[in-house]
Amino acid sequence: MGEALVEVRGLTLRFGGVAAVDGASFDVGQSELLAVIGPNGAGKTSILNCLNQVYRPQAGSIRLDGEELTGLRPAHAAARGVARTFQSPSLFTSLNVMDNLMLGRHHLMTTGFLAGAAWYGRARREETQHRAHCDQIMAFLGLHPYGASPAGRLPYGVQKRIELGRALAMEPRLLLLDEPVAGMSREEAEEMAGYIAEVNRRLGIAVVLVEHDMHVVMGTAHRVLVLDFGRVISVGAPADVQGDPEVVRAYLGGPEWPPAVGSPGPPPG
Amino acid sequence: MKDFLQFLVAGLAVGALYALVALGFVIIYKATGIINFALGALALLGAYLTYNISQTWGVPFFAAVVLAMAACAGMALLIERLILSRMVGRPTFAVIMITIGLAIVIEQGVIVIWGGATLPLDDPWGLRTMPLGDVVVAQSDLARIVLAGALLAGFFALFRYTTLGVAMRAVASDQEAALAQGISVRMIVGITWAIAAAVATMAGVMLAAGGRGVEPSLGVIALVAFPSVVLGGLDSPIGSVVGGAVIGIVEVMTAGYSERIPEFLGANFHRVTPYVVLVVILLVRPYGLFGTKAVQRV
Amino acid sequence: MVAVGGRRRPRLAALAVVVLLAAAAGCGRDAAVTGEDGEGREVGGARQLSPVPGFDLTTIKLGALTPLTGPVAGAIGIPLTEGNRVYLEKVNADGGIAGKYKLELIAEDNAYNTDNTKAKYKQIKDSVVMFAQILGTPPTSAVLVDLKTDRMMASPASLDAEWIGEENLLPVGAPYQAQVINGLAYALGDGGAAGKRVCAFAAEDAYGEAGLEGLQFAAKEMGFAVAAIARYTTTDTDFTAQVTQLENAKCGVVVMTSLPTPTNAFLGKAQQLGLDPQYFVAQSPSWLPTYAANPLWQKNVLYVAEGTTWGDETVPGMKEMIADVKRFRPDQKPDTYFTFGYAQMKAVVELLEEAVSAGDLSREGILRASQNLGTVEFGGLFGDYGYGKAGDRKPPKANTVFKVNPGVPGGLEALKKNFASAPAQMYEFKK
Amino acid sequence: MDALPDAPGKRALAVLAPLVFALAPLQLGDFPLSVLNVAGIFVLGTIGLNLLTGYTGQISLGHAFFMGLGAYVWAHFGGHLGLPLPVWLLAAAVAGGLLGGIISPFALRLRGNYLAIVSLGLVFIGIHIWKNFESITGGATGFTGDTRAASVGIVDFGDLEVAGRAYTVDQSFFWLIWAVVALGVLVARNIVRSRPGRAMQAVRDHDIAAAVIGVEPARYKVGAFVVSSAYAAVAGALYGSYFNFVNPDHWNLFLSIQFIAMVIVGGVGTIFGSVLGGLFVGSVPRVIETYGGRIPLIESLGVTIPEFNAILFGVVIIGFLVFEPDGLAGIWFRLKARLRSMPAPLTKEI
Repeated sequence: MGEALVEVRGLTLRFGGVAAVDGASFDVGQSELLAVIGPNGAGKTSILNCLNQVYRPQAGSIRLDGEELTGLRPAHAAARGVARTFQSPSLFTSLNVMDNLMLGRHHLMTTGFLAGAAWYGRARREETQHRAHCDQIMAFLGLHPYGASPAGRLPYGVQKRIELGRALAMEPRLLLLDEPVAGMSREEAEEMAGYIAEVNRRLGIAVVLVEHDMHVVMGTAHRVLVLDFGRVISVGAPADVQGDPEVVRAYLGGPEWPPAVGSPGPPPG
Repeated sequence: MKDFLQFLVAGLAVGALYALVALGFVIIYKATGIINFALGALALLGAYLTYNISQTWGVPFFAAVVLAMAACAGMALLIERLILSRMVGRPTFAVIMITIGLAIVIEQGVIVIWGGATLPLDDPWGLRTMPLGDVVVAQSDLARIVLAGALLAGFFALFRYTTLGVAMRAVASDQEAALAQGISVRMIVGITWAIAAAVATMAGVMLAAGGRGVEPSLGVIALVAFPSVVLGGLDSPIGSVVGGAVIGIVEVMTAGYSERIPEFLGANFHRVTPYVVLVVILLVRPYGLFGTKAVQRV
Repeated sequence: MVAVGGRRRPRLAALAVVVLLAAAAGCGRDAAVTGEDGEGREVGGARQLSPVPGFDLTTIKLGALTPLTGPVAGAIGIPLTEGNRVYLEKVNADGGIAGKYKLELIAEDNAYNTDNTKAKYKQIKDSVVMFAQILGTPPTSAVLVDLKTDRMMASPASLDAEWIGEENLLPVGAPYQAQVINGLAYALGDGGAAGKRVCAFAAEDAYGEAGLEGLQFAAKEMGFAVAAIARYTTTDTDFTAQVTQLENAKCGVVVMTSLPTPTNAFLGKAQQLGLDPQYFVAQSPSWLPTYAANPLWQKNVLYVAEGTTWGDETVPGMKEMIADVKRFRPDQKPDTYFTFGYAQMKAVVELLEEAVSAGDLSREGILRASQNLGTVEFGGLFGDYGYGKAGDRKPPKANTVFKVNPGVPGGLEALKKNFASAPAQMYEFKK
Repeated sequence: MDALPDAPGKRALAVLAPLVFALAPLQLGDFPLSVLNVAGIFVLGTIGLNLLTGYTGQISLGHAFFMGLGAYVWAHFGGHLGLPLPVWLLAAAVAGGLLGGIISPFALRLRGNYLAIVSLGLVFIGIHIWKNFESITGGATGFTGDTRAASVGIVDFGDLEVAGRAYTVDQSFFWLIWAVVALGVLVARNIVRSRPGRAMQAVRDHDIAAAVIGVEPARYKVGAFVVSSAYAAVAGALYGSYFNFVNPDHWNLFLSIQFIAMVIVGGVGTIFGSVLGGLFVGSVPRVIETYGGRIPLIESLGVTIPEFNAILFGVVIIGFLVFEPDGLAGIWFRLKARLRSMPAPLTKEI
């Protein structure tokens, strides 16, 4: 696996008395695509929320390229190169696609209130330059037709793509995706999976993918991590995990196991 | 010591008014998550209705108060149904501003109907007093404390022991879950407005009682009561009682011992003490003494 | 979408501005709205008037900025403006200014608000020769600078001492400071409260400050110490603290520089808690006619204002006013603010007579006339006012002390009329 | 977003606006000018509040406090010390921004409702300070200046004379106030279309998502508060100079509410809307007062014109929020879109 990009050790997050994440330890390799699966309430989203510090874990450490992330504010974690999408698209609904993408580049830009107020000169040059970059992302994700509309009024699938675009605009080292294909039609899901794989392969960005759609998981992930009640119960190649008896036991009674590759995923929830 | 007790009683009487208004804010906030800035205007309307029913129509005072509470509650219900219910899902900012717009319309309407002059309320207490040890207690102050206490106790009983109360608590804790339980959230929200208006009417009447009379500036009581709400916690009915009492006492004490207040704080420092308390409490406990800290889920 | 280019527009716009400003410089409005040609011309030995804004050779128009709606309107604005009108109608019935120029009053609602006063002032200033009434201290302050710029004359309906030194203002009556001094002089003199401890209850505004100034002066001149001063603010709902403070100070005389609703509530709380001085001394703005029936006010309140009991024919000014009320407003209820407005218009009319006889109704002409006006006598409705150059004016220092008596018209019975106490005469109003 | 006057309408505006700006004072009387001057001051304040409330989603009822602060900055530096216009105008902006920056961390701990209440407290505390800090504010009586101190070099807006022609205060202040408004509009537009403005809107739309992509919400809430307060203070300073009188009770809650009304009526989150909102709330009551006597409806309702105005104010707030949440700007844009969608040969919209 080589040198790991992310090292998570003994991560624990509690809400009241309930442990959402319970001593989880795992690595994410450079340019690796790691899928996180598990039954509902297993703590998948909580792990993502810890990775970019939206939640403050009570114990454990998260290192990105050897630097500790815990204790940082989310905005600072973002500046270190952690990007993130949400289960239900969390766009800036009244802004258009370009502005949403440009916000992804916020930490790469420097214009403050005074320079912005003056506009002519540095602020304008910076603006033009970063817009060009976002333009490329829009082209890559096929977002140009939606240019002027407020993002909140666009179809669900498009919003998901914009959110991915916004994360890419951040030029991240680690991309956290929370159910990127949930609620999509089969074709949309395939398309999105294609984008994810391409981002991972071509740009070399490490991806942590939380997803219920086993088709996507098994088709794109290098490794799969299985969570149950906040604990890591299995990590390994997709095929190995599928046969792990621990995993089978965890999913017992659940409709989605064994996850037959090619079957549509469960509805989002 | 005599002064202290005198101020204590006066502070409690002022605090009782604050508590009533604060409760009005809290119940609406719990059910809907907004602050109803029209509450002061409803208190004003309630006081004028009481005047009208008792003085113009000759209904006995207490019956008039009850009728006015009912009428004002009905009015609030109507406003909620006709206007506020259209605002579901809109930003808090917009809803708060609607209530401010309502306050303006109601206040001006009252002035158009009854004029701007002070009207006598002829309440049963007037300026009568009774001795209580060393202290002279205005009967109207006593009535404020007792009636506010009774109304608050009534509310807590309703909130805790009746089906309606259970439904209200359900709506307050989780609207979606309440809906799933078959509770009509729409109806409950309307009822909270009605209850708040009735409570505010009582506050308005009690403010006008004791010789002040009914006049257009009665509604200010709502603005002055805000610090009590924050001190107690925006979502805590118990907090509104404690907050009201504390702020009332602090305010009257500051005024009463104004000679001992450093001069650089200015004359009439008691006007801003409630807000100073408010700033301090927000620094120490942003969600008030009894309020619950909002947890934001992602 | 991308912001590039766009150089053209700013340049175009800038060009337009430059061209237009150049054009504008050539066609600025004449500063002569003050009407330099309002100056009278000698025609066959007699001065003849020229038309000026607000005067078309037949009618002289006057402005009033006063609350006609809201709480202050019913209590003060409307009766006061009615007083203005009745005196004006009397003058018109007698032929008008100089026997031939009719008067017309344009009253605009200022809602007792500075923004509105400013706007209304601008709205009517070019259609009136002067303002016969601007009600309230803040509204007057708000337009004072415009009065100066426009060289406009106005008569304020507030008893602020600040007005005495303003050449654009034609104040009437003894200022609030004099009211307090005279009230105390009466209470501690004829009133028999000599040696009693003196305290104050004061609003936190310009009026309250003026009252306290009078109090401090009276204390120095009459040799007493102020035992306690209790302040209040508009949002106060309970006066226990203030009453207790004064009670602990064992006050025998309490001067109240306060507004009606708080004064009434304060008196109520005083009764409840047993604060029972020999006198409460109230000032003219504390009063509402409805209080006449209130036992709290009947008991031990001295009310300091101007004039005399409504209908008191021994005072010539009152006799004249009652005759005019019967003639023009038989339904007018007794009201001290009506009296104020009536007397105020008398001062304005005297000023206009002076200006007309000098042959100049322009703004400058009226300002000049005010300096030559001399003393205006109010027949006992106000103390006589010695006008003149702003620095040399001699404001009246006389007041009337009333007690509340529901048996007399208006509920105010004059105890001592139009007197200027010795300490009041000593008082120098500073600008 | 674009700076290019692409549409004929915009090009017309670019020529028309300076034309109106230059010529209006020469054509209008002092009364309409005074209404427009106060409306212009309102517009400046509204832009400030819109940056905070409309663009950043923070409700503040404390705007009147900062406007009062600016007025007293004028009172001290202009009216009292007689320093020239650029000095006190800049001082007002700095004082407003600075105090906004000091206060905002308190406000930041709070969301929505709480901020509204605390900022309301600011207004009350403010009035207390204005009344008691007498050496600068003139206490309860207020401050009246000996001079408007509105001079820039040899140009004195308080007593303007160009090439032998004298102009009234209302004429010269129209130029002064609306020039500052133009600058204020430009600065606000530049802010909202560049990085900080986008960040403010991100915080408003979804503050957690904003934090996650690297926008520090606290930073932009503070920034918006600072800029907003600076605008209010500049508006207040102009108000002080124009009225030459500053009265503590003027900076009350109702003024704050008026500003919120202007934001709502004009359009939440648009600079253009702030201009419309300020003009509307600043001038419509005066128009009704002047011509209301000719509307038979008002009298048949049995209310006086000022009463009608006051009720209308409340009704307008409610009406816009319920039926037209995008305000006058929303109506304007819709109208424009409708005009464009009509079969015209030259439309390039998608």
